[in-house]
Amino acid sequence: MKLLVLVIRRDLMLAMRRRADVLTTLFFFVMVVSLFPLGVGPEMDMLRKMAAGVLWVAALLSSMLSLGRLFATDYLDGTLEQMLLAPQSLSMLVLGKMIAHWMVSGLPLVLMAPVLGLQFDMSVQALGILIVGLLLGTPILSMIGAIGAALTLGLRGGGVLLSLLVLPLCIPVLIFGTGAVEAIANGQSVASHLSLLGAVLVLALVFTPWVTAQALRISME
Amino acid sequence: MLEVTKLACSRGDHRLFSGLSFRLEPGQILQVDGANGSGKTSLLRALCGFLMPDEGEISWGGISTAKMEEEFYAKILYLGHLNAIKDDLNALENLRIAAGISGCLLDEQQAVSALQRMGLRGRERLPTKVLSQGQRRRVALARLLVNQAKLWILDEPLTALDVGAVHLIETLLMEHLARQGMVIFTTHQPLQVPGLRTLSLS
Amino acid sequence: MAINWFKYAAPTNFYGLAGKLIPWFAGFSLVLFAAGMYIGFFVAPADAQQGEFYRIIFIHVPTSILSMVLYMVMAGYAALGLIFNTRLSAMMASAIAPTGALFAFISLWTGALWGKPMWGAWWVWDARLTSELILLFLYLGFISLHASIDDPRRADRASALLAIVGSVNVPIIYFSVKWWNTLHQGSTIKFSGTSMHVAMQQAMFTMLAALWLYALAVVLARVRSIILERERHTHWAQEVAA
Amino acid sequence: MIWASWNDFWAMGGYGLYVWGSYSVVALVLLLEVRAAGQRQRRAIAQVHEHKEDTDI
Repeated sequence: MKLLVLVIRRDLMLAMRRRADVLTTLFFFVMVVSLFPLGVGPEMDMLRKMAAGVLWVAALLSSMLSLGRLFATDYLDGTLEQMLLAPQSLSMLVLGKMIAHWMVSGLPLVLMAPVLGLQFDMSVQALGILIVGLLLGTPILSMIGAIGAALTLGLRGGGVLLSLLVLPLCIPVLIFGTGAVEAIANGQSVASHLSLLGAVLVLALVFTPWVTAQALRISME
Repeated sequence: MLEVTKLACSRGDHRLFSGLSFRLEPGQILQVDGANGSGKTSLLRALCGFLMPDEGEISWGGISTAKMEEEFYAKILYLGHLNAIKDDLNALENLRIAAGISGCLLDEQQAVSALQRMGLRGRERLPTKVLSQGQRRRVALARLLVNQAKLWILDEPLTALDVGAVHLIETLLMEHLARQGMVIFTTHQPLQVPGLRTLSLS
Repeated sequence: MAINWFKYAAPTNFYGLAGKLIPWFAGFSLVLFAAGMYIGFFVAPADAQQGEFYRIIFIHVPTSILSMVLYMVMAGYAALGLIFNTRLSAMMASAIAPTGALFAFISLWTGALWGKPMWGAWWVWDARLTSELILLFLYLGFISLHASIDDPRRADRASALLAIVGSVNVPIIYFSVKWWNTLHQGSTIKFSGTSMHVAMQQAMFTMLAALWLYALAVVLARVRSIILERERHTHWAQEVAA
Repeated sequence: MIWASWNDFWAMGGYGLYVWGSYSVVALVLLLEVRAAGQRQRRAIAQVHEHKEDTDI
């Protein structure tokens, strides 16, 4: 447990020293979301219908953006090697890095989403469900993304390849997240969508750290 | 006690060495030498479990290190070509985090005294990116002072070090051996330590 | 005379065995293709609603099934390769991927051509077609990851792990896409097997068998090339390639 | 023989474009894959010979 906290504190300390990286992810998210009304036109009822989808796709893309750095800098300066030699379980250490990545890239998106939701004239309940969905969903993106980041460690076209590997695996999260917002908009119950999202989150929490640890051992050979 | 029997490693489809056997007892120091590309680094990385050997067995106290995994990692300290320090953090933070990850929690005072012994007095709180190459190597080597690993695996520890630092490393090695520790290392600069055995790869 | 099957686990022995099997698989595949086409076009009657264009399903349905089955077989070999560290299984996994991807592409292509007369649009976000598209992405992910790593050993192991993660995700994706589809359009018409004329079923299963044997032949041929590429520096390779 | 004539067969009830469009692409793709597998085998054998020359020198 101590290792988990240590790694999270370490990564957050590093992120704070490079505050710019945190902001670029957030600015990318805001920019992508703001592009859609320009592309689709300002009619409010159209925008309201596609708001959840736009916000979710933008969240997906911006978390892909920052995944590349999850292991890359540690790989280049040799700290990742030392982590592989840690006497505690590597999965716990990787879970720490995932949580730190989520706090740096996932959480800001969740906090920024309501502001952008207003741009799309979303109702208050829809905004509420969107945030709950993002809170459950963005950690899954970080965790599945970590597997991709570990597999594509040190490869040439790493960023694009990472997205090609990870995005298909994130589709269920996108479907359940947007489905929840649509359900509340049509007055149906959102329990099923959010519970499915929660189930995928638990599944990811259990499996992805171990899989990422194996991927790291394979990539570091 | 580390024992290696009939080890064979290759990089890609090029065989580096094969049939390599040696034993390292507590209190012994072994230098691995050979031309560039003869597989010195690969041998050290194979010992750490980074590299899967094609054939052969690596055992610690009779048990295969592949099976021990985390237990074996607690026994070793590996220092590769890379310094394993983060440029954005200062020397103190780097040392404490590195020690924490390798399992021994370090308070500020212990870390500062270790860094000072490595000749970094007054530079403990500077971000390591402003330090010189030699000073950064000293920060990396400071980990030797703060851990309980029995086996040190050092890949060219003396790179970028000045004469003073080399003597300091030699005394550290001798202290470690006196505590029944073991060392296996590669180097391109001469290193005077009593009881030094060499293992040639080429 | 007990055949020691483990002998064929070694890539070099498997090379010879595969060489002997390929002609048989290819031959039977051609025979079944001809039979399937004959039944499908000259025996099976026109369909009540869909008239003649329903005959596309004799290719569309088998390739969809096989694209899914091949992905699972690929993930199985990948798992074997990772767990038992056997090089042959890893080679089989990377040999299956291109054929599986092609089947997924064929399934999408024929699905679109079948969808145009059926639903009036070249592409319909139908649950099956969408899941097939995602399966194609998973294949492309596997192939591009394997291609972008130079060291063959790491390439095999990394893509194997991806295949295993993918195979765990496929059911979740299929479920969520079906859920998403029923949410928006209600379920599309079910092409249940029972209502089909017996000749249609025969044509379908014959084509399935033909495609399955075809896949075996092509995959075995590709794995032989991979074995040769990986063993090119050995004496064995020089003798075989003389 | 359920078709009145061969051109009925090609017309495929007015949907010839779709049916033959898909079957021709399928045939093309499978043939291309077989050819690619053959080429890969020949290239692998050539690589072995190249490697043989290196080791002989």
